[in-house]
Amino acid sequence: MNWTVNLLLMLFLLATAVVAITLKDLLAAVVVFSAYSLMMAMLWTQLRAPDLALTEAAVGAGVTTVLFIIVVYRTVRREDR
Amino acid sequence: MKRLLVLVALAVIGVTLLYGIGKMPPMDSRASPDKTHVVPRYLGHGEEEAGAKNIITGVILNYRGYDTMGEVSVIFSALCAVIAILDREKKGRSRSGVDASRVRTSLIVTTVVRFSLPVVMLFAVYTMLHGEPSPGGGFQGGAIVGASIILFTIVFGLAVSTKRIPPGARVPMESVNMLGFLSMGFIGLAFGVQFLTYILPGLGVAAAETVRKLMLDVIELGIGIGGGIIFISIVFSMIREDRYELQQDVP
Amino acid sequence: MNVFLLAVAAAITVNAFLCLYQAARGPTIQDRLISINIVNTKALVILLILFFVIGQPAMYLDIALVYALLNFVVTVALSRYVETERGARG
Amino acid sequence: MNFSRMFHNLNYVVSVLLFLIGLYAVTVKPNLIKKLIGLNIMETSVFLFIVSIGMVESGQAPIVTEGVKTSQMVNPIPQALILTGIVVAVSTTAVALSLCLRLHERYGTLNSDEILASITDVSQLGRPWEEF
Amino acid sequence: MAEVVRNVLVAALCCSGIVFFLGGTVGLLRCPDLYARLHPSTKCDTLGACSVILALIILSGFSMVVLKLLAVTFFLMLSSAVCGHAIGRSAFKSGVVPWHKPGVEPLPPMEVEEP
Amino acid sequence: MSWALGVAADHPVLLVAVPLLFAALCPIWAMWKRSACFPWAMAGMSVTAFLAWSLIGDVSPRRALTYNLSGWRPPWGIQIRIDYVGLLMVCIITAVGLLIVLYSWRYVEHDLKPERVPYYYTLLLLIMTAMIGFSVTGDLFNMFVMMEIFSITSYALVAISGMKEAVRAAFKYLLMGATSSLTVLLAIAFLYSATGSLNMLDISLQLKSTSYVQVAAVALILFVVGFSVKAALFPVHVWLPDAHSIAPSPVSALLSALVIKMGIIGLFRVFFTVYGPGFAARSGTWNGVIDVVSWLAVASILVGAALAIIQRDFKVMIAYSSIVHIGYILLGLTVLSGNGTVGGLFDILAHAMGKGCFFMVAGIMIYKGNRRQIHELRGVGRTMPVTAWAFTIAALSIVGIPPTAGFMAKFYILWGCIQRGKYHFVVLALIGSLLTAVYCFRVVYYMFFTGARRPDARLDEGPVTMYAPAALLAAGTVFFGIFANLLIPSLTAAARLVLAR
Repeated sequence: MNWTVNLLLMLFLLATAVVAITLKDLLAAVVVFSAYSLMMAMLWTQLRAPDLALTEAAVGAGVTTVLFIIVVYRTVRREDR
Repeated sequence: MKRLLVLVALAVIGVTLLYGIGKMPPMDSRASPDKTHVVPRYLGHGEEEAGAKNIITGVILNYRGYDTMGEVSVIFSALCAVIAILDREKKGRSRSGVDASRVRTSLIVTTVVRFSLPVVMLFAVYTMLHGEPSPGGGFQGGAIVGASIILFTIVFGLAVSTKRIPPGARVPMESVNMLGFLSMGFIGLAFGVQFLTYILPGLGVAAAETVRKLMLDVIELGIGIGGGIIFISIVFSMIREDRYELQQDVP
Repeated sequence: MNVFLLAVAAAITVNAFLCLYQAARGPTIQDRLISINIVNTKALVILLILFFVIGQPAMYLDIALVYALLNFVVTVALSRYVETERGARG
Repeated sequence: MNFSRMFHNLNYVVSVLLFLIGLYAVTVKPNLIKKLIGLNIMETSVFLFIVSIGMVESGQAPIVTEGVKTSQMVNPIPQALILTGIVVAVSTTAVALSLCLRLHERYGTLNSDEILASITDVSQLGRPWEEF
Repeated sequence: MAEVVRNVLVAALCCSGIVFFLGGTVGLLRCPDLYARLHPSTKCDTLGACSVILALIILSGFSMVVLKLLAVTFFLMLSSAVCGHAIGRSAFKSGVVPWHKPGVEPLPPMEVEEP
Repeated sequence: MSWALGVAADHPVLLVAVPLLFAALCPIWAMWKRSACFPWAMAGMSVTAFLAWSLIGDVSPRRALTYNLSGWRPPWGIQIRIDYVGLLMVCIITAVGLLIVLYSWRYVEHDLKPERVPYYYTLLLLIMTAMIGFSVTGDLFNMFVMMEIFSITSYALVAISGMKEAVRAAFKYLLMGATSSLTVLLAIAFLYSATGSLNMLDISLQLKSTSYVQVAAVALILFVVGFSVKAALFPVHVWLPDAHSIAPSPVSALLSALVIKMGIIGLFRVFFTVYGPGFAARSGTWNGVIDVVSWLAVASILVGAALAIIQRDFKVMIAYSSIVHIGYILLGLTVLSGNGTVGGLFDILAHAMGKGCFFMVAGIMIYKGNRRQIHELRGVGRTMPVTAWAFTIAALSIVGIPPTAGFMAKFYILWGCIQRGKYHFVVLALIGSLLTAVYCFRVVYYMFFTGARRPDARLDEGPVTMYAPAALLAAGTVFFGIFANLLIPSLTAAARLVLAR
């Protein structure tokens, strides 16, 4: 049963990655990327790495995404510009 | 054309990697080389040798402490790089683009942030100092501190934040993580043992244990405070827009 | 019980897929933000379930606490940015 | 490379796929922010790969508690390495993003094709800091 | 006996949680515009999460774990409400026009006083 | 005095800890007085150089200095291991680094925003720390960490002037550098799963008996790809001309003389310390990879030289010349003959001095009158004799004319090729040398044999802190050319040991 959840999480991870790099709106891409980060933290839990999950939650949700948002806000929002 | 070329290259890389993982030991096996060569000692004796119930903390701070010193140097060099590229903000005078907006922050959001900030800080300190028996540790706590201060800055504006945490106070704190490691290392050298050794000779067994706990706590706090302040500084120098954009963009 | 909990987690994950579809589709940035917010909440619940399946939930629960605390940093930051004049222009 | 073996090593396969997705974004997407998202995806894929190496069947986290035998624990070394790796990834991202801000300030765009199209003759450059 | 009651309770709460989640998702997919989508996102989702967490509390018995779970629930509810408010407000400020049924007179635009 | 020498031999970790301490304190020091940063950095580099050079007597080709961090023996902890090659690298890094810090002083005052000067010196100290740590470590993952430090700092140093081209070059460098770092990390992961260890010597021991040879082979390929980008080998060299030509000149000197050598040292460690020729008996990949790398090295010699000839910009030309020399060094290391290895290692030294001198001269030309084009150097031989002569001597070394270190290096490399019967490499390398002579002596021709009608009186010699380091490096090439026997016997012994593993 565990591998089913694992498989679903993996598929979700791949889906978020693909969505994040295909969206044209950069802010939306960054938001989806934060969801990718959260999924990654879940996989760390599945792999019995609580320290990494904590780090990924704090860094991925707190710091990296905000840095991306700041930069996108200060520069351009559409991908083609 | 370029896309086709890239796809071919990706296919080659993918096939190489898949070949490699096909030949690797199966994922969950207990007999693969990485679980039989070095690790049994870490798992079996890590608690008394490294002084931490959380073996990962033991590996990070004790067995591979030198790597962690490199890690804090990486984040310090990232700070230096960002400041060398973007320059530091001015105390109380720098504004972010959001501050200059006519739309003010919602009262509900400011109230919630103001009341939850102390809770988050408390939790961050708990995480920093609780890395020994449970998951957590300096860097994680630092990241939480950084994230909460970033939230505060976005909600209340850069001018308020830089008044509360001025650059002059942050500069010495940014090096705290490296200085913590180096000072603990030099203490070891002064006692005649090797760099980053935490069991000092010449003390009794109980005293040595206490000293080791103290030294590990100092390092954890150093990593946490330094890391948090470094994140804050990076965000501050990225968020400020007082050079050119304010004049031309925001009405 | 573990199998049942895992089945619950799987069901929630399938739900999360639909939310991701909405995030990919949603016309405005706020739509996507709502969807990702729902995904985050679901992720938190799945995480809690996984802790109980693995055992030792007391040890892992700090992670969920961090999630719950930092969940809204991104949302607040982004909605704050989008509501200003420059952000609204797109 | 038979199929059942690959299915058993699901994490490895997924991390290779993620690596390729990230590399595709880094090489093909013209937008610099997209490139950086791709770089981050690559980084996390490598981290996933390394931590998966240390997994054991029905393992427990490597934290000494009552009721957990050390023989059940997963390998702590990859996790310790990846903690360093995550810090490195954040640092690289921060530096890259600050470079993006500068690039946008100088070129007015974040599209790498347009940036490449606007190369000026290197010899015409003066002392740049005087313009502030 | 107590064991059976507990298991049934847990199962029932989990199932209701899934139902709420499903309702939220369907609402998210079917609602016509952003302001309507805020309803399922904030309410159904929080309710679903709370039921599952309640199931976990019953499952774990009473210990330190319950305290942390309650803290998680508290912050979840708080952040859900605040996020819903922030998103709706940002949409309104950035000029997203509420949806109206074709042929029905839309509400007139209103000016909101800044607090 | 003897006490200090003893400390360095007992605790080689001070080589890393001391510059790191100076780097950590540098911004705090700058809060007090911004101009105090230069003496601070100078002091840090001097102490480090002193510690490094005091080790010269303690290390011989047969005896490496080891130090267990935190007191754990190798498979469990990290070990610092200073072998002969590592010591050579550390001595080069500290010597050239000291001169570069000295050179930076006036250049940075002139060319950089004053607020950034403290962080410039901090980054300089950090990059020195990381390079020293990279050269002496015995642990693969520690190597990766150190590599990340010097990569991140070099991205920032390239972009520090804030010019638009500089930022663009830095971003390109960052994308390629970060991708290559990830490749190296992936390779470490593969190798870890095959052997279960991170210590290099332990890995090489495990590889003799491992049953996962193919995994190790894939790891080898990934290592080579990753480190080639850092070393700017031919198909992945595209970041180098941009980054090296647009960076501030002391930074260009640093990057060209030292940082790209780190890629070479990485390849050297992987080829010879981790895998070793013994691995060839277990898998054909080792020989295949070595062959491919030597062909790529020859390709970079020819491509780099051809591209250098057609450049009009002085610094871009020098940057392409770096690619040529990376080719020579890697050709020497991959012909698998004792003399070739000696030549390759010796060329690291010769190229560090020669190319450092080149970029310093280019910096002086930019400092005095902002001359970047080659044809603008007319008559420099008369107005700036020391600078021009330093350039000329360094050019002799880069081309490989007898009384210089570059000649000895190329001689040994070609001798190695002949010993292994690879005459086609000899011919191609000589063609490369010829092309090198063309582009180097074109500059010398402009400097000495064409004169401006009216020499500009303002354009005299630069400050002494700028031309003295350049002249010292040029003198160094002659010194090591004449007294090559100071190094050659030890290098031969080291090469023999390396190839016998």
